[in-house]
Amino acid sequence: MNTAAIHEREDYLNVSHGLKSWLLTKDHKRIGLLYLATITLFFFLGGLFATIIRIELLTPGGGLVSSETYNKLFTMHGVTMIFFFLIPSIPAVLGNFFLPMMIGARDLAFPRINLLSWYLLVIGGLFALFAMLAGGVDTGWTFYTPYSTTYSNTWVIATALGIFVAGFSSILTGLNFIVTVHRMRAPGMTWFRMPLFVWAHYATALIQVLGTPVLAVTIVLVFCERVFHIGIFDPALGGDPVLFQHLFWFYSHPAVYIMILPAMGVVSELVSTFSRKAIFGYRVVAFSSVAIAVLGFLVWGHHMFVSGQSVFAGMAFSFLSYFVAIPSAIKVFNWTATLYKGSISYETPMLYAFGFIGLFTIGGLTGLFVAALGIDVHVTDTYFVVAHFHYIMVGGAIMAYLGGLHYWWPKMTGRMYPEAWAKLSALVIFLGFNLTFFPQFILGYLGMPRRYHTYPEEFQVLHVLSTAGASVLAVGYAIPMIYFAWSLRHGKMAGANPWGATGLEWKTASPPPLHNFDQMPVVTHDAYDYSTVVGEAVEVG
Amino acid sequence: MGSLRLFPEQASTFAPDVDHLLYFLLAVAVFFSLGIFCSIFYFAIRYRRRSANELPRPIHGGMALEILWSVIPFGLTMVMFTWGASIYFNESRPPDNALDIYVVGKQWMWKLEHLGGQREINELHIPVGRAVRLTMTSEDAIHSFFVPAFRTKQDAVPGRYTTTWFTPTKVGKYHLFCAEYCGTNHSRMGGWIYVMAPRDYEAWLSGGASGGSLAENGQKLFDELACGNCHKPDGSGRCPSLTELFGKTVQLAGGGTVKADEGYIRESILQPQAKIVAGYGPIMPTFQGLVTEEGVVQLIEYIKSLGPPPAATH
Amino acid sequence: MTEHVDSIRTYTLVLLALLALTAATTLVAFVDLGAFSVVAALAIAVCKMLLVALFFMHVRHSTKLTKLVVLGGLLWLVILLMLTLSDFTTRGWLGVPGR
Amino acid sequence: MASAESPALQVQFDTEAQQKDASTLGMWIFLITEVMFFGGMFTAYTVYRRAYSDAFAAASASLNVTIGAINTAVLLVSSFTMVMAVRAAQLGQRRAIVLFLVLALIFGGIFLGVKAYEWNEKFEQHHVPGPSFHLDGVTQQGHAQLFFSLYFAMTGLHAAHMVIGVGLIAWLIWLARKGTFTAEYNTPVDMVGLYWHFVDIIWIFLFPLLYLIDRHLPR
Repeated sequence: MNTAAIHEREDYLNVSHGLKSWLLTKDHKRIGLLYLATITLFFFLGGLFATIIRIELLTPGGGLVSSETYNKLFTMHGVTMIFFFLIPSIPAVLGNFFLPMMIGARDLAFPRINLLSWYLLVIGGLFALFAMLAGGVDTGWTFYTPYSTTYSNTWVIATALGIFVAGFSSILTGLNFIVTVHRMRAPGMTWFRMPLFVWAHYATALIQVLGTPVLAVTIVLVFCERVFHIGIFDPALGGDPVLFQHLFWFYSHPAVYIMILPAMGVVSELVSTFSRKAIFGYRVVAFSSVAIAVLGFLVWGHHMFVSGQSVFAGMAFSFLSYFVAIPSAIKVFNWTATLYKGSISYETPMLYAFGFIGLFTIGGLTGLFVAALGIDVHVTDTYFVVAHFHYIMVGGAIMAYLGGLHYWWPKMTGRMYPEAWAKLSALVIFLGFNLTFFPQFILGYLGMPRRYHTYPEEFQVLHVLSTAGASVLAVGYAIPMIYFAWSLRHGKMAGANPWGATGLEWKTASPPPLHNFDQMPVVTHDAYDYSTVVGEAVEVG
Repeated sequence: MGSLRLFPEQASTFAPDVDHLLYFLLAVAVFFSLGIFCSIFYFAIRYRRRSANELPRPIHGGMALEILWSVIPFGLTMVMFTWGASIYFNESRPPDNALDIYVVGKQWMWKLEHLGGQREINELHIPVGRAVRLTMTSEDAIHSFFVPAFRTKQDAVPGRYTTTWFTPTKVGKYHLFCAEYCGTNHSRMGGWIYVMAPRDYEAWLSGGASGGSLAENGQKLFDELACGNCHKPDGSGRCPSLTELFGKTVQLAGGGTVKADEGYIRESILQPQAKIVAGYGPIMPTFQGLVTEEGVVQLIEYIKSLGPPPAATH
Repeated sequence: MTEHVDSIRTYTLVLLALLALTAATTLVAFVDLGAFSVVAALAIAVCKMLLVALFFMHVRHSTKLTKLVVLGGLLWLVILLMLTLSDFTTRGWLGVPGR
Repeated sequence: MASAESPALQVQFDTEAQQKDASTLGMWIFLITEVMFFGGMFTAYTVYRRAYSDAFAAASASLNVTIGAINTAVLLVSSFTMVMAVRAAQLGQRRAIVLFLVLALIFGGIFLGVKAYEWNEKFEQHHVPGPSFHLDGVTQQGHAQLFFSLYFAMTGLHAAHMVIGVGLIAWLIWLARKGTFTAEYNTPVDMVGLYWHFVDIIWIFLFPLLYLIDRHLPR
């Protein structure tokens, strides 16, 4: 990343050089880039697993890999994508980089802890990688007991340890964000002047801090059970395997919101910037993020409707699950309403935002299906659920992550990416995604169980369609990698505010100086006040 | 490759119920997604940026609208909840006259036992039009008994019983899957449900009979384990009499009561101290490791046979 | 935040109260209060927690935000416990094994 | 505003008050994560105590309540000396800081020592979950074993936190002897104090849950 030769101005990239200046950096922006590099590696690793899975599923008989290998592949796909890509993705890369800038701070409250978080992710990742190279793990990312504690002969402990360590990375990031939002806001940056991206990250941080420790202790118990046979989840001693599911989903359901809330924050920024309008119902959207974070903790039992959980608990959890639907729906309605009488331009980030809204809508609405008890009994543990959560996590979180990456790329690197290629790849990803995952809804309702290495022949047509879509999707994900790398040297130089956006991050140079602002900002306007940005404005609407 | 279907076959009384709820949800989903997609398309074209400097008038929101689009979806979701929950509640309560089948899942097969002692592996023969109740457990990891054509699924959890039931409505051959990931050959842990006309079923039953009914085998086991030394039928033993026990409500030593169902009897054999009958001491040793899951099932059926049969099982 | 320095006397009294409560809870445990045994033990523990938190951890003089954080944390613990127990306590209500 | 002569003020903060506020808030949030961490074990405990109350009562009664109560008192005293150290730091009394920290360290050490003695006793009595586990007077050995699994998991996790705390206090003593802490700058003492009291609170709940409940039952 040799940009020093081109512009002499000192920025966070050229202020110091050498590997050490990166590995020991306390600058939240550099740490954000470290995360970017790390999770990109994990994304392609997880993608590789997915590719093999999809090729394997072309034929019903399971000829490509053995069932042991297949089980390891989907487990490692899940573990990699969830714990080492999606959970850190938007918060640790974009949040790290932009949350302090958006509230006008020089850095996060605890820069050293921030660096420690990255190291923890790397160490956790190394444990997981070690487990994968040593022979893999085959429990599914859910680690259900007693299979994971008693019957699996694979590298459960190394993987679980990796997740445990990475969990602390997530906890510390959340802690840092909460304290930063409370204590580091610039003068005039009141709570209701904060960009919705910051609200979303604040809500996410609450989940990280309140939920992740329970996952950690669950892993400790699984560890003790597997090594010392303490019996907590072992029916032979009176332990209850379903207790594991409660503890696991207490974290892992809210973890879905760790992935999607930041994505919603990104989309709020994109929709506002590219329609040049304040988000319709700003406060409602802000509060809905917090509402999702809180309500998200009350619904975990909807993963367990057929698990042997009591009927009454099942009903309570189904009932509560519908409460989360409302704030999510409100957000979609408000984004749509924001477009009304806006000034809409179709730059790449906005295409991703459109893609997000569409796919998240489908993902969210199918969430209503799986929350309905009668239907969930039929579709749980089938491809219907697989399709549903990929619409949320891939169609939602990854679309928003890519949208955000394009949106802030000029700020992070000082360079523009090639617009035409970017639009093409956004389109390819959108089409490939739908072709991959829409058939899986049908497959699931037909009764195709998930985590199946072989399957009855009547499901083959839909599986072939899905695999065809996956290959399109793979191409779509490869293109941005190439042009982003290309743009580092050859991209057009970006100005401080290429999109005419309002956030404080656009009020400083691209790339920003070491401590973000040459002059510490004082905030006098609400978020998304475009009258301050558009010179010689032509009023419309 | 077979023809492409969009909906699975309906072969139980639950299937149409579940599908109707699905149609309702589909209608709601299509309505909202079309509404949102069309609005986005329309706004995106109608309000596209025409000059670089245009500045739309800010609209900060409208509380009436926010309330409207919170309350209407909420009302719809409550319909979904109630509807879904009522189906679930039905699926949870087998009728008393249901045909009893015992299911034991193990890596990687389903073992099924009929009351008459007929055993099957990965196949289940049942009559059409009659409610069937499955009492399930697992010998190792968690498994899940899934019949898409019936729209039913229930996990088989080690260490306890779970229950599901259905009434098949159509003669035919339907997939049985294991839906809870259980290890290497998870995807091969399945087979077929054969729904037969009553006469064919009777023929099958008589053809498949093997050494004695469950209750008969249970009696043999009961004698082998010398349970009768303490559990004397007239109640004079050191342990409570088992005659006419099944289905009754039992007074427990620590206060409280429990219904003597399959789960309770299973627990009392394997973990006898968990619930002690009032007036008796905690003297029974555990039979964990001595009696297999199949043995427990036989004992349960024997104990059932000692009392008034739970409404027309025979 | 202005620093508030409590007197040694206050701290000593709190310590004595804590020790007294420890003795009390230990003695009460041998008295048969039926179901209230658990209640008594937990009530005393909560009192001790409050003493430690309010005095030793200075929550008494803390900002509203700190108090909110403490209450929020406890509330989440209650959520974890209550919703998990909502399953375990209602098992068997229907009289169908496993439902 | 920012005082240029203060070496402890980090670049991202404007004032020392802001810095201290941030640390305090951060510490409290960390303690909340700890509450949830222990919360998972408390949940497991509650579920099984409810299910197997008889076996749990018998197993609980086998613990030595006198030692448990004395150890509770030791930990409370240690908390008291800790808060005295914090007070000394607030007042800038260097020698008193060191004195009280050393006392806190000693009482913490005693607690751990007693705990180690108790654990050792369990090994000798075969009360450690595993193939050789046996608890007299209980037929449902598995359930009693579950109690001891939870006992070891919970007290073990608590002791691990104590060990970390002891390390932190030792570090504070080293800093205090160097004269790092003044009436103006004493954040580390304050933070470690919060942590130490938190560990104390965990024990305040572990003691009745593990040693006391259902002790009145006849056996």
